[in-house]
Amino acid sequence: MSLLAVRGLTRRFGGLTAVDAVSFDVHESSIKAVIGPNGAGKSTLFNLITGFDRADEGSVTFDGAALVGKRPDAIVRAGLARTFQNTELFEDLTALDNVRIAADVGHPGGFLRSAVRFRLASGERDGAARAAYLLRLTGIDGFADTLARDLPHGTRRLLEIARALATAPRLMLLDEPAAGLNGAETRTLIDALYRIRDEGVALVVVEHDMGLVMEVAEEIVVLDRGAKIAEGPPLLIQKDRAVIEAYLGEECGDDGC
Amino acid sequence: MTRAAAALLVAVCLPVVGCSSADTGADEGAEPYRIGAVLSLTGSYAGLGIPEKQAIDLEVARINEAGGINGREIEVIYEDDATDAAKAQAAAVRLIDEEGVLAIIGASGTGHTVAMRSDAERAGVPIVSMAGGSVITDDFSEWVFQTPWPNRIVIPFVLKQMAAAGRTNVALISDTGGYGVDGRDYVLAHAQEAGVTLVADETFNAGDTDMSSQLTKIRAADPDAVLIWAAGKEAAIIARNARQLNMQQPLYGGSGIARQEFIDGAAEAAEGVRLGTGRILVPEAFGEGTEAYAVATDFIARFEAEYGAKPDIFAGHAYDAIGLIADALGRIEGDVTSEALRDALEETDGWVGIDGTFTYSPSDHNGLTEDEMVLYVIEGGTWRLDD
Amino acid sequence: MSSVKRIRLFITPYLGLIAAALAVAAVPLVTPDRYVLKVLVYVGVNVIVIAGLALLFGHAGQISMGHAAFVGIGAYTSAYLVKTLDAPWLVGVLAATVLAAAGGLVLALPALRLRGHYLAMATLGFSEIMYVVFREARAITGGNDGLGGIPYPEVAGLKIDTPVGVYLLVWGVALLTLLLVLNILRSRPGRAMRALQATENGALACGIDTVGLKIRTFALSAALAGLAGALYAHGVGFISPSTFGLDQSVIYMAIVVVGGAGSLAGPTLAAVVLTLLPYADALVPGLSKDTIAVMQDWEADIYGLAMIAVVIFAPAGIGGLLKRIRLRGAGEVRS
Amino acid sequence: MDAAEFFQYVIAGLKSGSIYALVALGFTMVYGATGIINFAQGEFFMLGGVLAVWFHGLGLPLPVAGIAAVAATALIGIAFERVALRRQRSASPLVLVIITIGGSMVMKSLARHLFGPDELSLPEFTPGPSVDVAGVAVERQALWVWGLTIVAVLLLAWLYRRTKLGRAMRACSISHDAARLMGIDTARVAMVSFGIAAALGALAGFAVTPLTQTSWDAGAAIGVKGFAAAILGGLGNPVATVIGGLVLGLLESLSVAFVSSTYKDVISLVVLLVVLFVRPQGLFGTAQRGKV
Repeated sequence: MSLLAVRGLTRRFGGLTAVDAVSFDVHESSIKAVIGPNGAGKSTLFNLITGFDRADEGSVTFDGAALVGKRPDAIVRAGLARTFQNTELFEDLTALDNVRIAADVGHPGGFLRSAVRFRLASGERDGAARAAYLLRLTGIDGFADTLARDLPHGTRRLLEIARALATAPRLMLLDEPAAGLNGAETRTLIDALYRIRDEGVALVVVEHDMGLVMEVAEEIVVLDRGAKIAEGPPLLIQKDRAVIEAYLGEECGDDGC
Repeated sequence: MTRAAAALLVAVCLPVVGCSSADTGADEGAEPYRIGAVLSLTGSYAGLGIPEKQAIDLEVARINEAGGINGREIEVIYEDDATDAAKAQAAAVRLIDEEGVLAIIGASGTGHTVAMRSDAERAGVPIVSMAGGSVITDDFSEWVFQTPWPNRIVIPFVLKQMAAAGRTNVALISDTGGYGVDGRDYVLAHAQEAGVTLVADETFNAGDTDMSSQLTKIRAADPDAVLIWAAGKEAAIIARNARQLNMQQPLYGGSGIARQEFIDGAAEAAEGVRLGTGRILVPEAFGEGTEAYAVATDFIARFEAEYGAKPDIFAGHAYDAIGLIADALGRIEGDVTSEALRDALEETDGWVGIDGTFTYSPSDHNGLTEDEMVLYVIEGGTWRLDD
Repeated sequence: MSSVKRIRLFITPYLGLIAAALAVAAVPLVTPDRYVLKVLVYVGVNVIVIAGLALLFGHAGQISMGHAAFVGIGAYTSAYLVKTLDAPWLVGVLAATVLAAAGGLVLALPALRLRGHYLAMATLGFSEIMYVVFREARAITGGNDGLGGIPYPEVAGLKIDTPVGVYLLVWGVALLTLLLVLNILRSRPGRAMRALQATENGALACGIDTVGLKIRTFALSAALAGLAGALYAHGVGFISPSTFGLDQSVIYMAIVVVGGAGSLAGPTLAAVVLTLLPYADALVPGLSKDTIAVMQDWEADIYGLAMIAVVIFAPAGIGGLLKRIRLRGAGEVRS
Repeated sequence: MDAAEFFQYVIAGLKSGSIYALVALGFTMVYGATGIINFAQGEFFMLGGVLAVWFHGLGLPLPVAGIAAVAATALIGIAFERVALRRQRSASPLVLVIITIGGSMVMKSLARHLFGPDELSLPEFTPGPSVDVAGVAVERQALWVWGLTIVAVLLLAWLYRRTKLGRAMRACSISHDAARLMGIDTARVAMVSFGIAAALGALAGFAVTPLTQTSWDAGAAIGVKGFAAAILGGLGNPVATVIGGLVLGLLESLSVAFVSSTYKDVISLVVLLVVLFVRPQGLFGTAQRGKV
C-alpha cells in the first residue's frame, strides 16, 4: 500500500487550470521528484497536498486517511511535513530555536500547564536535545546559535529541512531545496536527503537541478501546464518524448532556438 | 530582565522619594487656609474648568487683599483632572494626604465628583461640587455640597413654564451623557405632575453632527414644543436642524444651553429659544437694589475687568463654591478643622451668591430652590427675561 | 551539574521578577503615602492588562483596539456581583475573569479570521458597542454617573481595606501574572506565538494550530484584562464607562508598542512609566507650581510626542533597548 | 410614515453620510499609498474647521478662509508625513499606526492651546431657509456639502485616471513593492496622499462647521465613523469608500426612524461587524491579500 495517494487533484484559478487531474503515489522510505517547466503547477500541487490551498476536485490520501479539507497544521501533525520555495524561517530566532519550535509538535503544552511550570519539564529538555540532533543530521550543527536571518543561503534551506524533520514526519515535501545552492552545498544536501530517507522518511522533491534529481530520485513525475505528462524512473524519463518537448518548448520559447 | 528590574525599581522608588519630602515648607505663624480645587482644565470639560479657575483666582485675590479670613489668607491648590474620573480621584487623595487641605472645591463634572466622594468621606474632608448632576446631592453624603441648580430643580421649573404657556404636548431630545440622562430621568418623573405629556423621547450621542433624523421623528409626533436637554455644541446643531426642517414649535432648554457658544453656534436658529436657569445672565432679574443684584453686578464687573469677558454660569458656580467656604470659615469658632468647616457649611443660612441665596441644612446640601430660576428668551443674539 | 549551578539556572530567568517583587514590597516601608499607593494601584492594574496584551500583540501579532472593554467587563461583573448580589469577593473576581475570557472567545472566533486593520476595526467596533452597553445597562452599571461604593476586596473573612493592603494585593496579582506569562512565553505556547508572528506559513509548517493559538491567546489576554478590571473596581471603589472607552484601548496599544513587540519586560516598564507620566507633576520632587501648571497644560502634547519619539528613535521599543543593553553586557563579560 | 417623512430621513442620512465619505476617502488614500491606517485623519477634519474659523476671524472672506484652511491642513498633512513617518517606512504598519495616534494627540492638544476649549462657529455659505422639495426640507448648507463632496470625488477620479501621479497612486495601492520596482517614487506618492487626505478631511470639516460648529476635540468621533465607513465599503477602493460612507449615514438615520436613537451607533456597528465577518474585504471591495 502506498503512503501517499493523490487522485485526480485539480485546482483552477479563474480560467487557468493550475493543476489538472494529477494522480500519483508515494511509497514509504522512497524518494520521488516532481519536475516540470516554470508555471507547470508544482508549487500549487504541494500547496494542495499540504492544505495551504484548497483543491477544486480530487482526493489526497495519506496513510489511509483523507487529507483534503484538513488544515495545514493538522496535516503536519498527521506526519506530512513540507518546506517552502521561498524559505519561511523564523528570522529573529536562532537555528536551534527554529527547529525546537517544530519539535514541540505532539508534546502537551497548554497555557495552564505551561503557566504553572516552574522547572524544566522533561518534554522541554527532550525538545532541545532532539533539535540539536536534527541540526547534526542535516550537517548544520555549527550554526545552532546563529539567528536565522544571518545564515548563509544554503544553510537556510537545510535549516528548513531540519525544521520539517523535527515534526517527526513520515513523508516530506521539499520545494526546490537546492535552489541557489553551490556545488558543495548541494553535495551536503544530497547526503542529508539520503540520511533522511534512511531514517524511514519518504521524500517528494520539486527541483530544477536535474543532476540532483537524476541522482537521488527513484521515480520522477513530470508536470506540464498543470497536467502530469510522464511518470517513471529517471532513465526512462530522460528519454520520454513528451518530456523533452515540454522542456525544449520552454527553453527555446518564442525566440526560437 | 535583570536590567528591566533595576529600571523598574528606580521607576517605583523615584516617586516615593519625591513624596516623602513634599509636605514640608509651610510658613510659621499665620498659615493660610489650604483649600484644594479639582477642575477639568483640560479634556472635554475644559470649557467648564477654565472659567471656574478664573473665578476662584479672582475671589481668592479679593479675599486676601481684604485681609483674609480671621487674619489668615486662603490658598487654593489646583489639580487638573483632565476630565478623567480616575485622575479626579487620585487628585482628591493627593490634596487630602499631601496638601492637607481643609476642603475640596470640585469637580467640574458630575462623574468626577462622584469618583472623589468615597475618599473624601473616609478622610472627613468636605467637597463643594460645581457640577449640576442631581446624583451629587440626591444620593446624599454628609460631606458633599453642591452649588449649581441640579436638574431636580431646573426640570420641574421648565416643565411648569411650558405647561403655563399652554405647551402641554412636549417632545424631548437629550444627550446620552450624564447631563442629558439625568435630565431625562427628571422629565419622565415630573412630566405628569407639571401637567405635560411627553409625545416623543429621542436621544443622541456627544459628537453627533446631525440630529435631523431625531427631529424628523419628533416632527411626526406633532408636539407643541421641543425640550432640548443637552450641553455643548450638539444643542446648537439641534436648534439649527429644527429651523431647517421648518419646525414651528418653540424650543426650550435649561442651564446646558445658557452659554454664549450656544447662541453663536445656532445663530438665527437661537432666536426665540427659551431656557430656564439662574439669574446671572441678566442681573436685573435679581431686582435692582437687592443684595443679590449688588453681589452679581460687582462680580461681573470685576471678572470683566480682569479677563475681558463676562462670566458664564460656570464662573458663577465657582464664585459660590469659594464664597460659601470663605463664609463658613469666617463663622467657625475654635479650631479650624475639616469637620468644623463641614458643620459650618451646613449652617449656611441665607448666604447670597451668584446662583442664588443658599441655605444648607443637614439634609439639604444644595440649598437652592425653584425660586432661583427664571425663564429667558433669546432675542437679538442675547438673553432677555421672558415675560 | 552541581546543585548551586542548578539553582542558578532555575532562578536566572526570574531575577527581574524577584527584583521587581522586592521593589514592590519596599514601597510601603518607605512611604505610607496614600496618594502614591493609589497611583501605584493604577500602575499595577495596567501592568496586568499589558501583560496580556504583550502576549497578544507583542508575541502572537494580533492587534486589539478594544482591550479597555474587557477591563470594563471584568470591572462591572465583579462590582455587580459583590456589591449588588452580595457574592463573595473571590467569586466576583473569578466570574469577572471568566466572563471577560468568554467575551474574548466570542469576539475572537469570527474576528481572528480577519487580519491587521480589519481586526483593528472589529475590536474597535466591539469596544464602542460595549461602551454603549456600559452606559445603557443602568440597572447593573449605574450608567454615566458610574458605580460607587464598590466593596473592598475580602479574602477568607479578611477585609483588605487599607491603602497598603490594596496596593499589595494588586501588585501581588500583577507579579503573579507576570510570572505565569513569563512561564508561558518560555515554553511551547510562547515559542508557537513567536513563530506565528514571524511567519504564519512557517508556523503552520511546524504543525502549530495557528487558529486555535490565536483564539486561546485572545481569550487569555481578555481574561487578564477582566481580572485587572475586577481589581480596579474593588481597589478604587468607583467605576464609570469613560474609564473603559476607546481612548483607553488606544493607550494600552501605545504602551505595548512603546514597550516593544516580542518583549515582556519592555511593555511592563512602559506600563509603569506611561501610567505614572500624567502624575509626574505630583510625584517628582522640587517642581515649582508654574512648572506643574505648564506640565499639566501640555501633558497631551508631551505624551503624543513621547510616543512618536520612541517609535522613531527606538522602533523595537523599550524591550529592544533592554535587549541591546543586555547583549552589550554579555559581550563585555565574554571578552 | 409618509413618503416625505421617509425621504427626510434619507436626506439626513445622506448628509451625515457624505461627511463620513469625505473623511473615509482620506483613510483610503493613505492606506492605498502606504498601508497605514492614519488615526490622525479625524484631526484633519477638526483642523479644517478651526482653521477656517481662524482665517475668517482674521477678516478673510468665507470662501478664501475655506481654501486657506484646506491648503494649510494639506501642508500640515504633508509635514506630518515627512517629519514623523517618512524615515520609518520600513517599520511595520502597526507601528506606524502608533505614530499617527501620537500625531493626533499632539494636533488635538495644540489646537486647544491655539484656539481655546470652546466651540467655534462659522456662518452658513448661503444663509436662508431650507429648500422644499416635494415636502422634504433640504438645507442649503447640505447642498453645499453634497456639491463639495461630488466635486472632490470627481477631482479625485480625474487624478486617479488621467494623471501620471494618479496612476502611480493606483499602482502603489495594488502592490507597494511592485510599484517601487516599476520605478515609481513611492515616497512622493505617500507624501502627496497624505496631503490629499488632509485636504479631504479639512474640506469636510470646513463644509460642516456652519452646521455643527467645531472645536479642538471634534476629530475623534468623526475619525471613528470615517474609519468604519472606509472598512464597510472596502478599504483602499475610493468608490467603495464613498458608498460605505453613504451607507453608514443612511444606516444611522434609518435606525433612528425605525428602531431607537439611543442604539443607532450600536446598530450600525453590529451591521459593520457582520459585514466584516462575512465579507472581510468590505461590501464593495475586491478580495485582498492579507496585509498586516
